[in-house]
Amino acid sequence: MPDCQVKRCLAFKLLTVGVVDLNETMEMKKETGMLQILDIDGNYRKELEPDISEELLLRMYRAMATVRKFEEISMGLQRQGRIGFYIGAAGQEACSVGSTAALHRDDWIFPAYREPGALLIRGETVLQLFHQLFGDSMDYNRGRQMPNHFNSREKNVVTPSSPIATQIPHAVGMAIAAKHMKKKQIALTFFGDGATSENDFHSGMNFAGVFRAPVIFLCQNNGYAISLPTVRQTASETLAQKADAYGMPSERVDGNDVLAVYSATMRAAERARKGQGPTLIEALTYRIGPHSSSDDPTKYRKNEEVDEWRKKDPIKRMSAYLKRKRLIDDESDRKLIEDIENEIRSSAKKAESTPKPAIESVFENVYLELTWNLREELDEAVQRYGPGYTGK
Amino acid sequence: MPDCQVKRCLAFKLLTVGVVDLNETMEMKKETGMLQILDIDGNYRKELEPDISEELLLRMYRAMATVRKFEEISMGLQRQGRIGFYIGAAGQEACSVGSTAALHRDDWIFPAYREPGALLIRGETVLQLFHQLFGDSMDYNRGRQMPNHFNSREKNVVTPSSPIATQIPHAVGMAIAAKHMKKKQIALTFFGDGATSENDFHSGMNFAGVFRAPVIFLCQNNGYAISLPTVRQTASETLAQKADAYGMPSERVDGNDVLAVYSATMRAAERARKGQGPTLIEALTYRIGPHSSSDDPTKYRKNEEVDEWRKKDPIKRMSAYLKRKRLIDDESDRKLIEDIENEIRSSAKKAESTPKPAIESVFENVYLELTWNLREELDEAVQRYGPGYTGK
Amino acid sequence: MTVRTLLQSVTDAMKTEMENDERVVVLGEDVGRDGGVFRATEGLLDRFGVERVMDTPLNESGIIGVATGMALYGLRPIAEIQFMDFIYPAFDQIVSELSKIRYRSGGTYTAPVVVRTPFGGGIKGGLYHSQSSEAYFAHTAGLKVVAPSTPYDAKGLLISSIRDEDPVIFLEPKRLYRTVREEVPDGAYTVPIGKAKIAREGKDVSLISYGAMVRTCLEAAEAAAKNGISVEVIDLRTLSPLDIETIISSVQKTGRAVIANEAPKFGSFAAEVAALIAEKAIDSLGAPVLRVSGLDTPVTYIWESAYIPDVQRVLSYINRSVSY
Amino acid sequence: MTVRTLLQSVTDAMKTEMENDERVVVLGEDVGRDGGVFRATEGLLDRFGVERVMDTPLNESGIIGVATGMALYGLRPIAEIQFMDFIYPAFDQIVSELSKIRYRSGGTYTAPVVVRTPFGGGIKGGLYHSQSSEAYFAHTAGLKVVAPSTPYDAKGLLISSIRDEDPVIFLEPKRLYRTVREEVPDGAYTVPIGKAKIAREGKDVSLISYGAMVRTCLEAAEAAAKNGISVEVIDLRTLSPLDIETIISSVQKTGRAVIANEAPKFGSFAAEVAALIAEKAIDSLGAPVLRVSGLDTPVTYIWESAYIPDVQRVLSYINRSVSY
Ligand SMILES: Cc1ncc(C[n+]2csc(CCOP(=O)(O)OP(=O)(O)O)c2C)c(N)n1
Ligand SMILES: Cc1ncc(C[n+]2csc(CCOP(=O)(O)OP(=O)(O)O)c2C)c(N)n1
Ligand SMILES: [Mg+2]
Ligand SMILES: [Mg+2]
Repeated sequence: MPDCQVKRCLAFKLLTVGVVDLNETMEMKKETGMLQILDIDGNYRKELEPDISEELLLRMYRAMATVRKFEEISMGLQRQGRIGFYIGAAGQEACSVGSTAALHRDDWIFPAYREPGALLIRGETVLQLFHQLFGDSMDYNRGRQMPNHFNSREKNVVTPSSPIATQIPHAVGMAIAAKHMKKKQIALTFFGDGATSENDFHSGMNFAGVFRAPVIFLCQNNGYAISLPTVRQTASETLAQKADAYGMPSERVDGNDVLAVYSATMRAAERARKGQGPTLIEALTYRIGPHSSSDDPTKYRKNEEVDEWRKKDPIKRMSAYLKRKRLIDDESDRKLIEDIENEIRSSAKKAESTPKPAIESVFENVYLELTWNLREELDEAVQRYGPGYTGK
Repeated sequence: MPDCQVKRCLAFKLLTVGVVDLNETMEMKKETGMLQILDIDGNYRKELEPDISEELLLRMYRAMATVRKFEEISMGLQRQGRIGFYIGAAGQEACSVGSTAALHRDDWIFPAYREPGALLIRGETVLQLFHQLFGDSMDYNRGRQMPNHFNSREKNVVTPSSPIATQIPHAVGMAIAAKHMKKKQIALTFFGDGATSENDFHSGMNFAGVFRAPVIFLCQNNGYAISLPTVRQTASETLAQKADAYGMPSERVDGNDVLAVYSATMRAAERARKGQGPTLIEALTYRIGPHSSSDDPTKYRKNEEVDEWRKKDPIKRMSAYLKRKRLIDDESDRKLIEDIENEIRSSAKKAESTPKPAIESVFENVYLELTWNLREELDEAVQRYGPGYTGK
Repeated sequence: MTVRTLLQSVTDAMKTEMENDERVVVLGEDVGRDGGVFRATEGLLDRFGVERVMDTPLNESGIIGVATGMALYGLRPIAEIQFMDFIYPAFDQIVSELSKIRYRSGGTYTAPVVVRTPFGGGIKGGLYHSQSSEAYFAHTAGLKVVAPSTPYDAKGLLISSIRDEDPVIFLEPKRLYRTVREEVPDGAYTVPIGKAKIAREGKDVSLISYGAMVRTCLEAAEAAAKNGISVEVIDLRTLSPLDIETIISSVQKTGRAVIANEAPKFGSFAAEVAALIAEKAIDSLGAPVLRVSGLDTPVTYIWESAYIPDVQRVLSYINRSVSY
Repeated sequence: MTVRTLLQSVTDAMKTEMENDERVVVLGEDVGRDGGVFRATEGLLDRFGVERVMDTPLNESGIIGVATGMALYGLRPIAEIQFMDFIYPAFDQIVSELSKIRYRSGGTYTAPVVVRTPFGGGIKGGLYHSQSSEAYFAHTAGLKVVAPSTPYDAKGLLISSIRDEDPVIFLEPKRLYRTVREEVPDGAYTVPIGKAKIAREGKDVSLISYGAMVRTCLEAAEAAAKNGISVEVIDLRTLSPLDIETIISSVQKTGRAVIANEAPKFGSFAAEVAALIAEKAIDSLGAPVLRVSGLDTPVTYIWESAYIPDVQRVLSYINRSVSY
């Protein structure tokens, strides 16, 4: 067995015979070999600092702060029963914002459900996000999906679905197609640690390797798939090393460090554009909140662990960095957050009072055109609810 | 990127932009880091020679020679239309025989379709194999499967199916179950290079890693999945390195060297029995014949390549080895082959004249008991064909 | 006897059989410490330990494939798929392997796995947390398909499924998980697979249903009774093997049939029921065989109410049938 | 016009559309140098090069998932699945993704992929090379399902499928690949999706079928004619969206319906056709709606002849219907 391989097998001592006592494993895998540029106090490694314009840095910060506030307010709306569900990204904001900021505007994004940041950094409005949460008639999805399935053709963000990992081969296909068409566009897909176990991770990674697709696989390793810690998800020590099985390079970065995420994505994008193929990026991060509004995380993780991760907060780090660079100060920071909050509250109101999609819409977009059976069903529904009915 | 990883990425020069010119890639991946004990002239590395009894060595040789002859004769039967199909193992005999010989008799085997050798080394009769090919009433599968889907509960060989790789998670589940029941049995599953792309390879390997299942994954890398060379199957340089993604050790062996296969399996089995979990073995081999009786290999590979591999023939090597050890000589060798041929020819005759399963059998074993709809269909069939009808 | 919800009955059935039979194990995503996303396996880990209550990686084909291997060895695995909408990555393992092992091995190997999964709408889950795709499984020879609608039946049928020698797809109507409650015996008892139940007797029209729709049908029957229409409600309980006798004798009595389910209408399981009636009871029929089903669309998040047939919609089909 | 087999028509359709439209690409296992295991893609690699005829790794979900991504970008991928029996690893990508992208994105994204796959028995392929699982796909909203039975239709329908804006499951009756031959126009033409064909006019009974069974039905109709029974044979050609008008008006004319297919009977697509007849043509029916189908078993290698309905079996159902 080659030496480098033995080293990279999971230290098996963690595992008892056959199955694991969860008490032992309620810990994330070690943060080994991880690139960090910005530390938890806002210190940064000058020599590695990516070259980002001040304007973009400020936009990135705003996007990250917006994600956080958006979640706080939306979770409140959910508890009040005004939206049906919420699945948050608090603690993971650097991943989606840092990576998307490093791409070209017309590169394609295949998100999962924790990436409102990717849309915001591309200029999507908070109002549009709320249209999705409320599923109203201005929602691009026309009210068909649960909250947090943000889609925007205009922003080159492709409609996500709920099944885990299915977007991965789509990103690969898109990237191959762009190359066929001699376009310079690349694709980036987000997914979680749990998703690496799914079949579509395997399919997508393998096809990308073989066809040398210009695609970036951005795995947000937040340590859990609902209740399951990563150590139970796979016996490999890192997720990054899975790239090796597909003949693909990988990087492991601090996912709470927006500069590290940005620079790793930039490198991967350059490789992709140069025809050097795909890259897997493992971003180590943590979700501070529950898996979703239906989840009770105290069943499977300790509060101390959450506290430990709160210290590594990506937004605080970004804020400290910007202050060090004198791009913001306490006052402007406070003002910004206030601003964001106002925008969010007024957008929520607006979306909430937007009418729902009319009953006829239910039958559209199954196919390009209505089939006879859909028309039969539409007629029955319209007869019952009345034409143009949008709910009470 | 760790250095060892870069080295293990596929030499991308093989690939043109996006897709590959097959002319360039009609070559197998390099035979790097491969364990060989017995070379193509029958020389062997004494210090690595496994400790196999003379009796077992002779049985192994007989099993391998039987596989070869069985195929020659069966392919003939196929061409005469006396059996419907054949999918051969010529060139790969060392893999199934060498590995199975290293296991205990009650360890479980999950074969694909190129492992009649696994059954033969466990004492299955040639006649029983023919019952399967002819699908007659003595076939354990009761005539329900295409040829070469050899099954034997009595020999702890589990019924294979045709979809590629589906047996892999079964082997893992079996191994976990045995451990749960505190039994010392382990499981070994065979599959090809192409199978490593399938989802069930990913599922099975990952579950095995996480649950530390006592299972051996034996990949017969014969360089092709029907027409597709391994270099188009995956961009990873070796298949062995895929183990790394699952926190599992692996070995790469010369699959035409029965001693190497035996000793690697022995090591993996010991690890499994000691509770050290699964192992992936990549055995480099080659199928000398077509993919199956329906295949025309000249469409995708060069004759010179086949000739090159004929020189590495596993049976010739075994024979040379046994001669060197004076366990056989030219005369006894010739006699053995004659013996085998006689057994095969007489068994084929016997199976061919065995009646087919009766019409009623068609409806059995869908469930433990006949359901009303099956009974309705059975009644209709019996009315048409007559009770106990076995075909004309 | 204890008053139990359908969900509690499911948990209790597993607990009961795990106590009775060491070979019974549970595996799936989040079934351990978390107790399952619907809490169906709550308490099992503490009681039976990690060797019998196995949290698995996020991979449905692995769950079913590994469960199959365990069953080949002699265990009795209960595999949980978190939502029926997520069963498809395991589809190959289910239709190519689980359902066919007994047959293709000539009966030498069997894999008695129970696949438990919540199905149907009612939780505002949109197009990926509301599906009723039972037709795919009922059409697959070698599988049994069970779908209870009461706590009593849920426990008795799940115990039967665990003891069954064939693989069973056990569909749990998630919108009834916590909304129905009844006295359920403690300890083991069985309800036979393959037997429908007359949930309400009637004489004017046979209303045939299963899963959560049975509740809706009973309410619709109640409402119809006020208009002097006597509806016989049949709870199929098992889709495969189907209890054809109960269906046909009811239709022969009433002369009318409405089939209610929430799967997309086109090609759903209701079609098989209708086809059997059109084959075996044609002379008794006084009206078209009607189906009141889900829409031929994915399930819309915001318009779930228009998707799943409600009492009013079922009633309108009853009326169409009896007024024909 | 050239005399072509059904297989040659399939190849010709792809070639024609690849010449007409740069966006059309082909991908699948062994479709390149090997020309496909049935030789359906023979010659395409040489003609269109490796960028448009892509040999893929052995992974069906990858084939469909990657094709879907390509289609999202604007290509028109034709994905080949080697046998319908091997489509299930891609089932999730087909039913959760391909079929639902248009809907869930509110129409902002579409994925017009054609999934070509040979289906049905007739090559002694046993339980994994003979399946007819079209019911799974016809029941899936968002998919179109097409199944030609003649070389002319195969080419015209495949061209229509490639040009269609929705995903199409294109089922090729493998036992007719090389056994039927007819004059087929050169160059592009289309046969509309969603339109059935009266393959033979008749007045006593409607015999409704698709795929390879259409040939058997025509032979059975011929034989029945000798006994003075006039059989109308309908070749559905498209299963979804179904041509309900042709079916209903035929049954209204003949008063009798027999549906013939080779999938396992229980829950098969024939049930949907029967159910629609029982709903929409009940008053015309003079006999039970009968289905002559495959058995409710996997396909047995050695007894394929008892599995797939042959002329004699179809005839016996025609007789049962007309003598009722
Ligand atoms: C195929 C499938 N199986 C199960 C689920 C239920 N589920 C939703 S999220 C989730 C965990 C995902 O974990 P991970 O990939 O780590 O992403 P995270 O939620 O941590 O961001 C599961 C199991 C699903 N959505 N799809
Ligand atoms: C799921 C599935 N897809 C496709 C096939 C068709 N098929 C049969 S064998 C084969 C190639 C298998 O290659 P490999 O795993 O390398 O095994 P080998 O035949 O070389 O021993 C293919 C594609 C199949 N049997 N199952
Ligand atoms: Mg996670
Ligand atoms: Mg191979």
